[in-house]
Amino acid sequence: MGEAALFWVMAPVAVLGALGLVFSRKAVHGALCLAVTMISLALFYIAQEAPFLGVVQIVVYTGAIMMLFLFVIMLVGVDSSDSRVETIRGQRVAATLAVAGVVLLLAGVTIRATLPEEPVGLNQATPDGNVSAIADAIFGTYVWAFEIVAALLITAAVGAMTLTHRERIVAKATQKELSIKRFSEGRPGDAAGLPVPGVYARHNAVDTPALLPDGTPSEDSVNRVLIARGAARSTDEFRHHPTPADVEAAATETSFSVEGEDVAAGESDNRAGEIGTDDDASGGERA
Amino acid sequence: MNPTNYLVLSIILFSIGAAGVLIRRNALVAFMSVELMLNAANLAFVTFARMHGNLDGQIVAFFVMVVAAAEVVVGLAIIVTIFRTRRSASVDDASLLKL
Amino acid sequence: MTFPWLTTLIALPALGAVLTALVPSGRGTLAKQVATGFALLTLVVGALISVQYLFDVDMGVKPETYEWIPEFGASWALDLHGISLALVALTVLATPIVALAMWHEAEDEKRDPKAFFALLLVVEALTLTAFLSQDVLLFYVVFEAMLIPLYFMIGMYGGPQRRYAAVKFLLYNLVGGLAMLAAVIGLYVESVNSGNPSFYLPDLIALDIDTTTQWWLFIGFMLAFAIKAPLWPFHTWLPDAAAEATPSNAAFLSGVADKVGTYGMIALVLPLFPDASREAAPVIVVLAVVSIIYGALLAIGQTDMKRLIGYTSISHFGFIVLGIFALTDQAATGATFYMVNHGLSTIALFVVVGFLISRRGSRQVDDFGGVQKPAPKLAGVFLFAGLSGLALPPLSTFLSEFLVISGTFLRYRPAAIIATLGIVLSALYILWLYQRTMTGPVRPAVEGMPDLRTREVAVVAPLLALLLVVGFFPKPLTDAIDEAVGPTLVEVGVDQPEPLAPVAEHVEEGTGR
Amino acid sequence: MTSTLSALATAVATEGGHGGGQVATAATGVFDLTWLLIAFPLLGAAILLLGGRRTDKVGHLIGCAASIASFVMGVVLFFAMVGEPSDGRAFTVQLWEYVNAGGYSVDVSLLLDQLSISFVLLITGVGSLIHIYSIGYMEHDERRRRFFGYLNLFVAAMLLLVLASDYLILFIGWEGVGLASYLLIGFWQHKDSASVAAKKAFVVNRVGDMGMVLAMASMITVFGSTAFDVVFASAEGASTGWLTVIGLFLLLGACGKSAQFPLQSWLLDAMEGPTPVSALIHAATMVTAGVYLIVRSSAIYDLAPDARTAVVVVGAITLLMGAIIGCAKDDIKKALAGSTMSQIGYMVLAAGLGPAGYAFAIFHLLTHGFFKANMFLGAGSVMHGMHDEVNMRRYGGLRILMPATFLTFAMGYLAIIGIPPFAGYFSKDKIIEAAFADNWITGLATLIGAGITAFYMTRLMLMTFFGNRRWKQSEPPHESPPVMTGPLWVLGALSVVGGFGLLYVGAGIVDWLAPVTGEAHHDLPMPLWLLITITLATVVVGVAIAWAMYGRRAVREDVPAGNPLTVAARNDLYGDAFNEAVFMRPGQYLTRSLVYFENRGVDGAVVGTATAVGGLSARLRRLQTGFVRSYAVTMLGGVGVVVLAMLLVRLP
Repeated sequence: MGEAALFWVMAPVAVLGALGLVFSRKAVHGALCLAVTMISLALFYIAQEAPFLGVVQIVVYTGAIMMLFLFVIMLVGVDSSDSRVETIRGQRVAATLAVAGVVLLLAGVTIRATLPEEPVGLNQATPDGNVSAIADAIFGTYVWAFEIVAALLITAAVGAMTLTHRERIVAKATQKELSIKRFSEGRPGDAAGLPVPGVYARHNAVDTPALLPDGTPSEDSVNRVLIARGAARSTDEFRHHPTPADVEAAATETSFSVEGEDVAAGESDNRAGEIGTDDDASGGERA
Repeated sequence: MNPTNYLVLSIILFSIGAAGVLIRRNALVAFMSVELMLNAANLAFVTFARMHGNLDGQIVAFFVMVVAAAEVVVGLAIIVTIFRTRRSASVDDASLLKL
Repeated sequence: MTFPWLTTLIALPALGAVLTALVPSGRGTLAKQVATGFALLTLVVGALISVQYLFDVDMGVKPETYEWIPEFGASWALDLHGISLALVALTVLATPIVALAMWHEAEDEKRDPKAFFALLLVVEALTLTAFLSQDVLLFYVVFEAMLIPLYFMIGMYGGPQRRYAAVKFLLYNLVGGLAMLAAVIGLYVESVNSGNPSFYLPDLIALDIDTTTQWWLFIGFMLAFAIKAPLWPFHTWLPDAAAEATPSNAAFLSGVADKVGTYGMIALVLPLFPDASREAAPVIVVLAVVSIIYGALLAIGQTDMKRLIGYTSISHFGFIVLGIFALTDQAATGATFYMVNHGLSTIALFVVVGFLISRRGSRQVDDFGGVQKPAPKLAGVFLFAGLSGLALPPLSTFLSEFLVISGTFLRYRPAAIIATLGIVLSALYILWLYQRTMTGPVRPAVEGMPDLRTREVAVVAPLLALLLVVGFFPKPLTDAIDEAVGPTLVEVGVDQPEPLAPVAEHVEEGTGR
Repeated sequence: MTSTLSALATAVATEGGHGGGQVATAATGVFDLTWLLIAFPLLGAAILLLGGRRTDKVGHLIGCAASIASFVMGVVLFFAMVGEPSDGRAFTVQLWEYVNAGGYSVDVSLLLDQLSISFVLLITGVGSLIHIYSIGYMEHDERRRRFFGYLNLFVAAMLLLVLASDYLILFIGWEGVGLASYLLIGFWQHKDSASVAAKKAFVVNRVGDMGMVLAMASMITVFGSTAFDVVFASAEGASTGWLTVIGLFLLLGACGKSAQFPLQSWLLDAMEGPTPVSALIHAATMVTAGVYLIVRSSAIYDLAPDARTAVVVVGAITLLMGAIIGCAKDDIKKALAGSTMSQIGYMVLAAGLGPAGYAFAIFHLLTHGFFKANMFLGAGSVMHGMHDEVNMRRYGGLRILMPATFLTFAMGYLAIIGIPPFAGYFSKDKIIEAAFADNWITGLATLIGAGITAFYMTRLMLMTFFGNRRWKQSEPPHESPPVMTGPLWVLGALSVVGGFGLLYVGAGIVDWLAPVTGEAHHDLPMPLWLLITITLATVVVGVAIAWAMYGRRAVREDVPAGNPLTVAARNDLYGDAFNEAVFMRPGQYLTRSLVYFENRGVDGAVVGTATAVGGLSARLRRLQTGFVRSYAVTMLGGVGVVVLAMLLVRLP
């Protein structure tokens, strides 16, 4: 009885996951939906007296292969715009037709197929547990297939390596050459490396730009990818915007001396405010 | 619980996977749809194993997984190389293989 | 072990071809000499062999059989009887003449002439095997193999559109070969069903195959042979090949190589499928008559000389096929004799036209005119060859044409009457060609045309002499052919029509035979 | 000499009734050398044609020598034959077996009997005279050696034709003669008109040969052989239907060779050849080959009455056509050619009358050989004198300047129109008598023919030798050298005595030929003397009309318009026009359309399939878009199909 309940709960989840994969705008979301479907399938395996497969499904399939997908999506999939407008003429129609045809066909087959009413169950076939039975099979009758598949995996790995490995065409640049290059090419300003992101009183994350001496945010200080993603934050929210009062107070304060003690505490407050701003500036200068 | 439900589910997942391959232009999504179709097939295998009381279904499912792993590795490598050279992961851009 | 005459006859040209190919590429003339030498050697061996058959002197020529593919029962079986003797003699004689005629033809080509001569010897070897083979599989293999060297000969050397002509020739004959392959396999299946699987011709002839299968196998074989010896609907490759190939190559193609088709008809199709041949004879006769008239009419309408002679060959092949399928003893002897004569006369015609073309540089009839004046000997030889073309009596072609017509008259009267129309049309196209090129006022372009050189005389003289001698003394050859044709027609099981008014008894003994 | 005459006389009484039954015995003694008759000219031709430049100077002498040697051999054989008893004069000379294919065997063997020896004498006799004549006529032609070579070739072929004992060997001579006439007509090949005329002659002869081939084929069908003895012996056994067919085919062959009605267009164009050629081939020998064929196959024609009536009809038509054409031609050679055509019409008509007419046909043939050759050579010497001018309207008054030619020509003229003492009277009268005995229409035709012949011959004589001088060239025409006038005198003498000589000297031609052709006495519808006077009257009337038109009034230089009949006659009674319209133009149209059909239809079909395959593959190519996803759709479709197939096949 529990199995039916499990089925009727998890089946829709699986289907939704599949639909999510197909119709999600961003590839990452699709990948996660697929993971959900896979996990629901794992549950079904376990429900169908195939615990080993269920575990393998979760550990290997979802765990490893889906993660591989996520990696590649990270590497590649991020900025690939994936508008869902159809470019090939008549592709949608043909696709629906083909899929509908196959579905009808398979459904026809399953309905007319003569399947035993009650599942025979595997306990008779797996006297001492599912895993050892599978082990006997794999290392018994199908040992050749197993060896070949092992070889397949190795070659696949080597294949992937050769495909993605790029032969170094030009000699590896030594430290000396790099430093010379840094000064002889590009903008002299960048020779010392790109400015670090801005450090503010209440925020020193990577996504906030530093300020140039004239107070404008510096483009180079934020990672290019973040800008592309629109994740870079503007500096206005961290700067002290002098109210009209402050402006007028600053105007009245006539003199100040550096060496004496007669610097008033009030004034120090103002100066701290200014220092704050100076910091910004100094930070900018230091960058 | 009547096992044909699992078969019907497997058919549905398979067809969704097929649709995904046909409709989505992003190589990765298409590739993941293929994985989905493989999983649907695995489900059917496991169901049959249970129905007929014969462990072979699971063995085949197992081998399917292994092969799927190998396939993913190579497939993604190809997608990465294509992306590296073409700066686009859209399936339709690589359309030079024709007469 | 008796001396394997027949195998040496085939081995000689093959060996010659290999040696010619091995000659270092710079030495063109040496290659030609080697090739012609071997061709002459084959001629000598061929002559020795035919002496046994023509004048019943025992030279020890025996049928030879060696194992080839035991599983199929296919063997390298060679034998010589009347029909193949005539054609072997023709091939063996024609090759040295053609080799001599094409001495300068491959000169201007960038390629080395030795390939041309080597290919010629290869074709000769294959044709000889075809005529001698007593094994259907061997015959088929050689029948197909012959196409390749011919394809190269047409394709590599020749006129501007030679590639088109070569491809067309190859494709046409390959289609035919395909049909024949199916038939050969069918035949083998029949022989398997009947007990001993073998390709040996006498065993296959002994089979009695039911009529419907006979019909299918008949169609398979006939399609291949009808394409090879161009019969009306399948003939369009010959004019192109004849026009584009070099004159001597075209001569060898239509003079000798195509005879394998007609030989196949009489030596293979008739004995192997007697009932089907009997029933299909009227259809083939109609096709033959059509190609006689069609070929002749088109020859009249041509402007290109070599293409014209190509069409005349189609008309002559029509006569040969008519003779074969009239199924009377006389017509069959006439047809086989016709094959030999047509070979000689076509080679003579092509070679002489080749001389004309090499002198004037153009194939169009209108570019000539009045050659009679600057080159009387050339004109005389051209007229003689032309007359052999239109079967003028003292020459041998007349007797064969007359035998075919009178033989056909015995059985198919309307066909014979229409075929006789052919002799008028042949007179028309030959003499009109002669008149347009040779007589009339001398064209300025033709003014300084040199007359026949010694090499050219050496090429043409034997042919014309042979046409005359065989014309006066055809008996030895026709007797040899008649002996072989008799049993073939008995095999077909058709009754020879008896004269309606038998010779009255009271003819006195005075008129000794 | 007298002993032979007496022998002849004794032989006269016996023979009668149906001929052809004569049996030839194997030749012994001198008769065994009959093949020399052919060998001499053949050898001569070979030497001259293959000899090349070296034999140029002496070429013509070799030619004449060969022809004369053959003539001497002929005379020897003639007298040897006369010595033989009259019923044993046929000899066969077996040379070698030609072919033996499937029951049909042919021997190269010669048959020497009365008929063939008379032809041999005519051919070699007149031939030799013409050889001598052409030494002079062709003097300044640089290809003279080749001319004599061709003449010898012709004589050899003609002798083979008349001496053959098998229709196939006869046919070899038949076509050999056709070839020689082609070469000789087209001798001056640089003239386009000559080569066209030569081709036309050969092709029209070839149409006739078609008839011969079919005749021989039917003989093989009916008798199983084409040898004379076999065919004539078993002729009774064959059905009249078949015999008529053979007769008609032979007639077609004869018409082709002797320029009779359906195939007569080539004779007038054949005048393009040098005059000795016209004299020898197109007057005396070749054109009579058809008559020889009919007379030789008398056994067949006697048993096929409708075939014989066809022969008579053809003879009559040609007779009238030739005469009418002869009247309108201004070219002297063409006029003579027209007269030849009508005279041969006479012979064919006589041959068609059956046993009664055969002997007279040959008799007229021999006399015609004499006077026609005489007149042609006369015309040749006139042309020789007038620098090859052929138009009679440029002649006039030549009798004073060329007396020898005039006198010999006059002998021939009197002979042809049938004035009593001359040869023509005896031979033509006999034919007219036989024609009247047969039926009224043929009789009347021959009578009218005789009248018209008188008219046009007189016209020719008047225009050429009498009347005002119309020639314009500078120096006057001179008489021909003796080498040319010599033969003229001999032929002139023959045309005078030939008639009487052949008919009455010894047993006479009729009895001489009786064993070969048989003999039948015919009863005349009217007394003989009345018929003779009527014929003479028509001849005189013809002469009078001609004299009235051309003798009294001056001959006009320009060509008068003339009534429709003369215009028609000028165009050979539209014979050529008819051939062109019915055969030539449709033939050319047919060949052009066939060439078009070949390139478009048959070839088109083949090339068409190739281009169709190319087109199909181009369309299929577009299915491959290159997009992975469309391939995926096809793959999915494929999966569906596989599943379906497995379902349907229901694998066990």
